[in-house]
Formats: sequence, C-alpha cells, structure tokens
Amino acid sequence: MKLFEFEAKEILKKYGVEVPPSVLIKKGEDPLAKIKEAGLEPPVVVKSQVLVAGRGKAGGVKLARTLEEAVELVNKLFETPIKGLKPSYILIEKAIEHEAELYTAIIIDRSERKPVVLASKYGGMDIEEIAREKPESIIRLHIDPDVGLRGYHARVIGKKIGLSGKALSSYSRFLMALYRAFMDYDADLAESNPLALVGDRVIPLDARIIVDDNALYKHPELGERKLEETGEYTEWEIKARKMGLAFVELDGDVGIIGNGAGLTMTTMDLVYEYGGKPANFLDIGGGASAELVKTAVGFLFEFPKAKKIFMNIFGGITRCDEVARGVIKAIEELGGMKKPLVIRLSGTNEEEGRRILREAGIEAFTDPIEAVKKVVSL
Amino acid sequence: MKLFEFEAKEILKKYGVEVPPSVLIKKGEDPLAKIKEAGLEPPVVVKSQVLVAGRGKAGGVKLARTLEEAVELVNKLFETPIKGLKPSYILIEKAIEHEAELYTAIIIDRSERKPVVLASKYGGMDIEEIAREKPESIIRLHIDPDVGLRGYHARVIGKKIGLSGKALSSYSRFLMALYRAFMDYDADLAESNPLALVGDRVIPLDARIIVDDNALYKHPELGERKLEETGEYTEWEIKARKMGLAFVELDGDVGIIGNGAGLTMTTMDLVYEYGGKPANFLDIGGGASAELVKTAVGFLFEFPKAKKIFMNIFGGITRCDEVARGVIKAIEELGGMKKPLVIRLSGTNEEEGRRILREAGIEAFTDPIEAVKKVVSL
Amino acid sequence: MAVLVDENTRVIVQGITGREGSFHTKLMLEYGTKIVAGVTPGKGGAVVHGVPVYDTMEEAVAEHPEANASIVFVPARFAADAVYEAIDAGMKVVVVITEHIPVHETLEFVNYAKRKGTVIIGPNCPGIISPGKTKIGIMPGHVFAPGPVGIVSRSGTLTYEIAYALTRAGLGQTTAIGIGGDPVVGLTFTEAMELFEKDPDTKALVLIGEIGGDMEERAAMMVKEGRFTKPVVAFVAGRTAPPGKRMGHAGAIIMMGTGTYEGKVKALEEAGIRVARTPMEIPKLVREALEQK
Amino acid sequence: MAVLVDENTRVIVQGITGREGSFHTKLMLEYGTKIVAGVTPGKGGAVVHGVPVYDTMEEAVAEHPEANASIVFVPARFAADAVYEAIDAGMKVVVVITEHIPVHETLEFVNYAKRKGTVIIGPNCPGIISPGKTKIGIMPGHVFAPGPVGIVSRSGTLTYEIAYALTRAGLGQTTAIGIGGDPVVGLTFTEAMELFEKDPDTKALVLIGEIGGDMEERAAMMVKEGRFTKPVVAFVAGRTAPPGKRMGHAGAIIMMGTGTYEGKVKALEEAGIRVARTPMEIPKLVREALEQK
Repeated sequence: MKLFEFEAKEILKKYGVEVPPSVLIKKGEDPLAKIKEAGLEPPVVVKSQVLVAGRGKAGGVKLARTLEEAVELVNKLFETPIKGLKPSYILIEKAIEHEAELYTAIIIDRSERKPVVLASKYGGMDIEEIAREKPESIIRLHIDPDVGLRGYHARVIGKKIGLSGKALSSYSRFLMALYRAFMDYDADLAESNPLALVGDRVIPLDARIIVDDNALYKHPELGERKLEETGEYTEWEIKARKMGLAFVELDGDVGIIGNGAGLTMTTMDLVYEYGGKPANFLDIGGGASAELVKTAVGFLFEFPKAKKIFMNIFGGITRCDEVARGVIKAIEELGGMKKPLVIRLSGTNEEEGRRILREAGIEAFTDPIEAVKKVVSL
Repeated sequence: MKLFEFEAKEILKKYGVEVPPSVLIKKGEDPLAKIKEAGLEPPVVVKSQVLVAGRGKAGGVKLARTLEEAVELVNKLFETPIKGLKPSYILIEKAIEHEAELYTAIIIDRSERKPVVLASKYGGMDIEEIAREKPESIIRLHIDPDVGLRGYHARVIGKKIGLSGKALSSYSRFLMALYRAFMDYDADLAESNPLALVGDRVIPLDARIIVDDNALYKHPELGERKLEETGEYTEWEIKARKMGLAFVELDGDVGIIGNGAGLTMTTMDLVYEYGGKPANFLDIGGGASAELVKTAVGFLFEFPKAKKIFMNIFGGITRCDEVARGVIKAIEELGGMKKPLVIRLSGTNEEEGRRILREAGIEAFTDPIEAVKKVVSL
Repeated sequence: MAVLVDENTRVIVQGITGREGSFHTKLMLEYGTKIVAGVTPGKGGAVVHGVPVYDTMEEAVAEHPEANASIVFVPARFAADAVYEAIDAGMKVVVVITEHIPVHETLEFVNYAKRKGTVIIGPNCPGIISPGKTKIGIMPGHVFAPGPVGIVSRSGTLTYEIAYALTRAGLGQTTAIGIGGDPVVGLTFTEAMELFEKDPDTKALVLIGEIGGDMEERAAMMVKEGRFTKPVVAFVAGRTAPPGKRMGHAGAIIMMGTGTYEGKVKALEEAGIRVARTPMEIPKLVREALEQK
Repeated sequence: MAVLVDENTRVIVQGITGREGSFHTKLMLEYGTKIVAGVTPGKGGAVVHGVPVYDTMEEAVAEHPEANASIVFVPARFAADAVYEAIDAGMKVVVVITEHIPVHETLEFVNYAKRKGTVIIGPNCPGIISPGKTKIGIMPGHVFAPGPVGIVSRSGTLTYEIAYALTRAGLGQTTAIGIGGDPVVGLTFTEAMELFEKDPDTKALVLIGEIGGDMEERAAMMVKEGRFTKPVVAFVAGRTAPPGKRMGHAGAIIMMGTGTYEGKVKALEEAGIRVARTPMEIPKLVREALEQK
C-alpha cells in the first residue's frame, strides 16, 4: 500500500526528522483559515496528495507567493485530476530554499535478498533518470539483515554523496530514521526525492513509503486505503478486486482466464503470438471452485472490453470437472452465453470436464495452440 | 532500575498479556472509592508496592475476603515498612483461583553472552529455592541474539514445563510478550513468579522487570526513580550517590577509599585479612581530580560508621600528587583531620604526592600491607 | 539420481492438521513420499492419514531423527516461525508453500537459512518433485515421469503444463523445482543450476522464467561464464504484460525498467540458450538439445 | 612473542578528538604504539598529535590499509556503532574502553564480532599491553616490563598494582589484558588463556578475578581438563564483599548465590591453581611456579 506524502512525512517526523512546516487541507475545509492557524507564511508549495507517479510533471505541485495565490491553487488542485484522479487532500508546505537536491531510497534487492540503500547527489529527478544520466553518482549499500543499518553506514553513504561536517551528521540521522520507517512499516520502498540540503542540514521535500500488502495486518493504525484513492487501479480492476479476482485490465479485445499467474501470462502471450490482443489478465489460481469459475466467467461477460473469451486451464490441483461446472453455472445463472467462449481444458479430470461441457454444447480444446487460433479467428 | 510490580504488569498488558483485574491506590487516595470505581469484587489480594525482595514473607501481600477487610489492609500496609521501607502505592488485585504456579524468567547469561529463558513447573518459590529443591525442573533455553526468541522456542519451553493444547498457546503468547518487554526495555531481568495456570491459560500473579541503568536514557517514559523509593540503598548510600560517589555501606569501622573497583575490594579484603572490618567500599575510579578526592575524604569524615580511614591508592592514570592535594584540601576546607587517616600511595607521581602529604604532617606508606597493619592497629 | 530430494528423503509436514496440509499430506503419501511426522502447535497426539502429529519440531525430530526435510502449510502470519523452527531442527530442505508472507520476514529467514546451510524452496511455491521417488509439494504427480530433464521454474501451473508436454514426448524429469513467485525466494535459479550441474542423471535443463527481477539474467550469466555446462531450454512468461502492473505473482512486475521480457530473452540468447516462443515448443527444443549433445 | 598485539600492530583510535581519546593517543604514542589514524564523524581532516583524522573507518582504512586494531573512546550512546564499524572495517582486535554501554548492545556486538572473527577486548576495560612493543589502552606503561608472565584481569588498577609488583620482582610480562569489568565482555578468561597457551614466550599466567559471574570457574575447568598447561597463579578480589551489592564494577556482584569468592577459590584450587590471599604474594608464587616448571 502506498502511503500519501503527508503520511510518510508524519512517520519521518515521528522518528525525529525535520520536515518542512506544513498544513494539510481536507476537501471541504477552509484553506485560508487553516494556513493562518498553522502560521505558515508564503512562499508556500501547494501539493496535490495523489498516489500516482509523476505528480509534479502532471501539474500537481505549485508554488504560491501570496496567501491568496495559495488559496486559489488549493481550490484549483482539488478540481484537477492527476492521471484521472482528483485528490482528497492538499498539503501546503513552507517553501524551503536549498543549495542542493539529493536522492535517497531504501528498497529490497531481490537477488541479493537484502535491503539496499540507493543514494545520489543528484536528486529531483527519477531514479531511472539518474541511472541514465549520472549512473556513476548512484551509491549502493546492501544492509546485512543481522546487523541492520547503523549510524556508520549512513555516514559512509553521506560522505560518498559529498556531505561532511554537520551536514553529514544531519544526513546520517535522516537515513537512520528512513531505515527505521522502512523496517517498522515493513516497507517495499522508503524514499525521499528530492532531499534538500539546507546549510548544514537535510530536509525531505518529498517522501514516499510503500508498505508490503502482506504485512498490512501488522499496521492497523494505517487504516484502509480505498482502492479508488490509489490511482493504481481502473474502475474494472477495482470491481474485480472487490469480488476477489486477480484481474488486470489491458487494451485488447480477447478476455483471458487462466489458472496460475505464469500460465495466464503465457496465455496472453499466445494470443498475441497468433495475432490477437488480450483485453485482460485474470488468474483463478490453484484449486479453483466452480463458484469462483462462475464469478470469473460472469465478470468477463460484463467486462465491455472483452468481446470474446479464452479460458486456458491446465488441471493440476485445479480439477477440470469443477471448472466445467463453473462455466455451466455462469451460463445458466447469469443469463446465457453472452460472448463467444473458447475453452482449452487439459489435466486432472479432463475427460469428465470435457463431457460436462459437451452436454452444454461446448467443445473444449486439448491443444492450447489450436484453441488460441480459434479464438483469434472469431 | 527495578520497576514496580504494577509497572511491570502494565508493560505486559500493553503487549497483550492477560493480567489480574486490579486497581492502584496512591498514598492519600480513598481505597473504597477506587475499588468500587474499578468494579473489583472480593476476594482480592492487597499488595504493598515495594522494590525489595521477599515482600511476601515480610508481610507485604495479604488476602482480603471483604471490601472492608481490603480497605483496612490498604491502610495498614501503607504504614507497614517492608525491610525498612513504607510503600507509596498499594496494588489491589482480584484473587485468581488457579491450578498450578509456574516460574518463568529471562535473564542474561554472562558466560554464554546470550539471553537465557529459565522456566519451571514449580513456581511460587525463589529460583534459588527451586534450584535447590527441584533442580531437574529448571528448563534453560539460550536465545541466539540474531534470531531472537520465536514462538516455537516458547512452545518448546512450555511443553517441557508440562503444558499442552490451548494452555501451551497461552504460555507461548505470554513468553513472547515477556521477551518483548525484556528486549524493548533493555532489561537485565524480566520475570513472572508465580505465573498461574488457570484452566487453559496462564496469568502472571507477580511480575518483575529490572531495566539496565545504562539504557535508562532510552526510556524517558519510565521517569526517574527516587533513590529513596527503591529500598536498595541505605541513607548514606543515597547521600553518596547524590554526590557522585561509588559507595557501599558495610558493617565495620574502617573507612575505605581506593581507586578502581578491584583495588578497592582488595583493600577491604586486606583489612579483613589483618583483623579489621571495613565500614564501606568507596571507589574514586581512574584519574580522580583533587576535588573528587576531597569530596570522598570529606564524606568519610562525616560517615559515622567509619572510625578511621584507610586510603589505598595505586597511581596509574590517577596521579598521586593530585590525590595528595585532594587530601590536603579536605583537611583544610572541611575543618581539620577529623578521623585518623592512613594513606598508602604508590605509582605515578608518587614522590610528589608523598612530599605534599609530608608537608602537612602525613607520612604515606608505600607498602599496602604495612599500611593495613597500621590502620588496623589504631 | 535427483537433486535435493529423493526416495531417501524423510519429510515432516508443518501445519499438517490444516485443510491444505491434511489434503496434500494424503496426496503426497499416495505418490509415495515418506512422511514421518506432522507438526501443529497444540495438536500434539493427533494422527493425520496415519501420520503422527507433534506440538513442536523438536519433539517430532526426537521421535523421528531420520527426518531431513519439511514442507510448510502454516498460515502466513505464523509461517516464518515455522521456517525458523525447521531450520533449527536441522532440516536440510524446507519447502514453503504458504503465500502472502511479508517480504521482510522472508528476507530474514532466507538469510538465516543460508547461514545454517538449509535450502529453502519458496515461499509461495508448488514445491519439488523427483518423479518416481518423492514429491514434496502440491503439484499433480501424474504429469511428471522419471527421465533426464531437470526443471526449475518460477511458475506453478505453467510447470505442470510443460512437464506434461515433456512427459508425453517421452522426456521424463530428474527433478522439477518450483522456486516460487514471490519477489524474494530461498533457492534461486542459479543455486538450483549448481545442483543440476552436479547431478549426473540430468542431461538437460528447462528453465521457466517470468518477467520481473533478474534471476533469468543471472542464469544466463552463469551459462555464459561456463559455470553451467548442460544444454538449457528457457521460456519466459509475460512477454505482453504491461510495465508497472503486478501479474498475479508479486514477483512478476516490471519496475524501474528492469525485469523486462526483452532484456531476459536477450541475455539468455546471448548466452547461447534456446528460448521457446511458446511452451509447446519446449519438448522439441529439449530433444534437439539432447541429441546435439 | 606476545598475544594479540605487538610491535607490528597498527592502531586506529575511534573517538580521537574527544578529551580521553586525545589524551591517551598522546600517551600511547609516547609508549611507542603505532597509531596510524583516528576517526571522529564530522571531524575528518583534523590532525591530533600528528595523527590524521577521518570521518569514517572506511576512509581511514582506505588510506591506511595496514591498520589491524582499533581502540574505542566513543561515548556510550555511540560506542556500539563504533564497534560495528571497526568489525566491518576488518579490525582483528577492537579494544573498547568506554563504560556504561547498555548490556543488550554489548551482547549484540560481541556475538557479531565472534561471527566475523574479530576479538573484542572490553567494554569498560583498561586495554591490552605487550610491554616494550605496544600499548593499546589506558594503563600506565611504566609499571609493565617485558618478560615471561602473561596477565589476564577483570580489574584495572589492581592489574597495575600486581604488574608493578611483578616488574619490581624482575618478572616482566609478555602481554597483560584487562578484559573489563562489565557483566558481559568480549574476550573471556578462557579465550585469553587459549592465546597464552599458544604463545611460546609466556611461561606462566597470572589470573586476576573478581566476585560475580563464573569466568574464574571456567578458567579452573580449562586447567583441570588439561586445555591450559602452563602454571597459573590466581587472585580473586571481593572476598569480603556482601552478596547482592554491586561493588563498583557492574560485573562484580554476587547474585542468586553464584559468583562467590569461596566458590571461585574452591574451583581454582581443585584445578591445582595457586590462589594468592593478597596481591603482594603473587610475585613469590609466580617465581616458585616458574622454578618448579
């Protein structure tokens, strides 16, 4: 789960990091009153609190030189969708003059199976951009899980991005706090970009934390993020998630259902290979019940992008007869065969599954290639 | 720093342990009102909150069968000194019927340099008693600092003290919470004795936590414990601590000052060996200033048990001349040589020190044995 | 021969009394897997499909000292604890079926296992099978057959599909390992390849990758540097998956421009590895590779 | 010969710009200790008594790759961090002078050092001296002299007193190690004894114990079992200390009936070790032991 900028900054503040003085405006609140109450003096930065990347470039961050301008911008930003999403919160921060913008993040290095700190003296642009334009500036330090990130690691990194004296100590305290946030919140990522260098101290101008969804149960204080708020999902993806389906919306017209992520992705690839374009990814997982199959088929019946449906099932733990029953249920209970449906069925209880479908007038394929050719030709 | 029973139980409760329903009475509060407010029904246990060991045997824990009896006991216990100390708090707890009393503690095993869990199915008596009477019942499990105590360790221990089924799960949760307290509070000891077995769950009837004094700065929430409250120190030890002196009161009449803990202990031993009895231990440490020496000597001038003083200094980092100057200062500024003072001075700047003392009419010894014989003979 | 597990492997099922644990214990027993004990805290004394259940691994191992592998069906919140317990009980191989384990916990136990010399397979994996010898996992046993091909895969169902195709083509398997779909897993491609390199019965390897991460690139590097010398046929799922979208597996996501299909295929092909466009081509490519050899 | 440190040891002083660090750097240099660098975060570029100062150990070691030991004068709150930094910078010996380090932190770094093969001396210790060769500590150098006696001690001043008595009696020392007065320390008596056992120049060992803990008992066991074969003379401070009272050193406390003077002396004597009643007897006992040998 992605945290909002203001949430990430609250965590860092709790861990002793100096963040810019700020006030959070909720939709419907009076911006002027809140700014005055917080004692913020312009110039201020007005920032749309959305969870999509590239907020700045999309016009979600603006400088205001007067209070009037700030109020105007707040009202405007509440009405400005960023990548399709209007914010529920606007953060107003004191604009901080600074000498340099640094980059620092902690992520998990899959291959090394360790957290890794990434830092660069060139912040303010994406890590991808830094990697492209100043690759030699990126400092990488892996963290031994038994030892953790220690003060001296932070100082070693700080030195390598050009800090010394008191600024080095300030950076070291910042990075220790970022690491604590990374660990305490089971984060996939904890990042500040840009991290401003202001005299002999560092101040995060932006902050991002992504919490591992699997660890959310440990952090009830974070509350629930509404799927609609995140900007990560389309309307149909949100619908699917609420029904418990692992569904990703794509741009083509062939609805895809598979069992297992690898097989479902491969099914997409096969459709492409034979000239079709998948409308979605939908994985019913291992050991799916007829009920789940019914839900999945029914969902694609409704999903407008899918003009036809290709269901590719290899029965391992999943039983082909159970899948066949689910398909029949969908057709019977949800108002008939709404779209052309091509089914490939192979593996456990294949014969029984095929028989059930045949009785309902559906001829299932055994060979996935033949099935793909069929669905693409429709 | 020793925590009070109610503080230790609050911590365990915070970590999810079920503790007996209770109410804390501060001196001067109305016990009846507070008991009623808390909804406690008799029978209850009334417990003097003192930090000395052997509270139960000293009459600090009483059962009350009626509210009236409870109130009476509260009033009585506030006036009952336990090993010389009257309590500032009384804890009233619901009496818990239970089938068995267990013992569980986590301490640091110095030699293994690991924390160790000690558990026994025979609680309710001291660990020393258990070790004497049921040594085979004591389960020891060392904790790998890299891994920590994990749920399965707790279950292994629980099984070995005779628990199974749901009681085992309850014990496992309890021990994990005790371990968390031990770690989070930098404890030297975290203990529950007795830990009651009530049906299929465990409930700590008593709890003790001792926080490492060197780590107290990490726990500002614990506040300061007044030296007077702890029952660990005598009146003169408290005075000495407030003056920054490492002083322990003993039962003899020879006041001892040494530099370094080992040398000071050895000085006590020498006094004994030659027929004297030390009145105290007072270590001025390494590199003592004349000012500190003055304070130490002045303190023993006032300390009534010390009828004479033996000062044993081996100058390493400590300079003998500085020590001599401190002695002279004490005599000059604090009203003369109030008690017989035998000084042994050896090591760094020995000659200069000896000269300074000689000018004031004090002849310092070089050989500690001769000096000891002298002081004992006085 | 086989890698990691064979007919001499003695297995403890952790979480044996749960629905999944009990169901797959039955299937594994039917396959011929030698399951000597089960563990579920608080359920000591029970018996599941004839297998005795203990409260702790320590007790299970005390009664069954021959046990040398375990399989974990414990729910995600308690799974890391079970893995530590298995490592400390001296298991040489621990297969972690459980999905949704927080990645920070996986990091910890994977590093610990490495230090203790235990091989972790998974988490979020189908397990390992040495056909005809033993199956420690949830894969359908009947799609596999003994033979000369090693399989190492990030995907479950896709592995079954490919194994079935190989089996029908008369190409049985020494061992098939599903390493799991999480971003961080215990046994990696390259570590599995070190094992297959040493197994004389494995004559060729099928590597089933996915988008995301760089395990395929590392496997390619290993071949390129001559540290893996047997013929390899690879398949990479997710050619048409859009960047930034999580495709079912938490591990299958293209981030920061790395882990793309194109990058993986390029690395593999540069190392001389044949990359199949579809899973169905694999038996043919394997046969060619074996014949060339 | 000597144990752990000698004229080839190259030292980094951690916390060199502090009052204690700077003062003892001067004394160590005067003694002849080869100090190659100092480290104080934020003070990189300074020079203390001719020694260059760096912000991090990493930089210090980059400039002075010959460094192989460090001494820590860093305040208690930051000392553990400094120790980890020294271990990771590859120091073979780290002497921790700092007192009041929380014992949980000591536990952690002592276990880590063990895993990494670094010897920790201390915390809360006077350090180590190989007379005439090097002094990495705060002991007065002039009371020591080169010779055949090894010293390992839990006490500071008492060590100086005894070393001085030995020196005056013509019994110099190979190496004297003050292992520190905290309840948990890095190098223990028995570990130090393993080193002295291997040092051909050490002909006899003086062991200076205290009440509390069981290090003396373990040393006795080592002698009894023949794992230490040189003559040992022991002294144990605190014969008359009352139980339950902390006598200056946090480690010197009799708890739960263990760590008593009587118990220690009994164990030592049962192992055939001569226990001196007073420190002054030690030179005589050492001489006798050397002559009997």
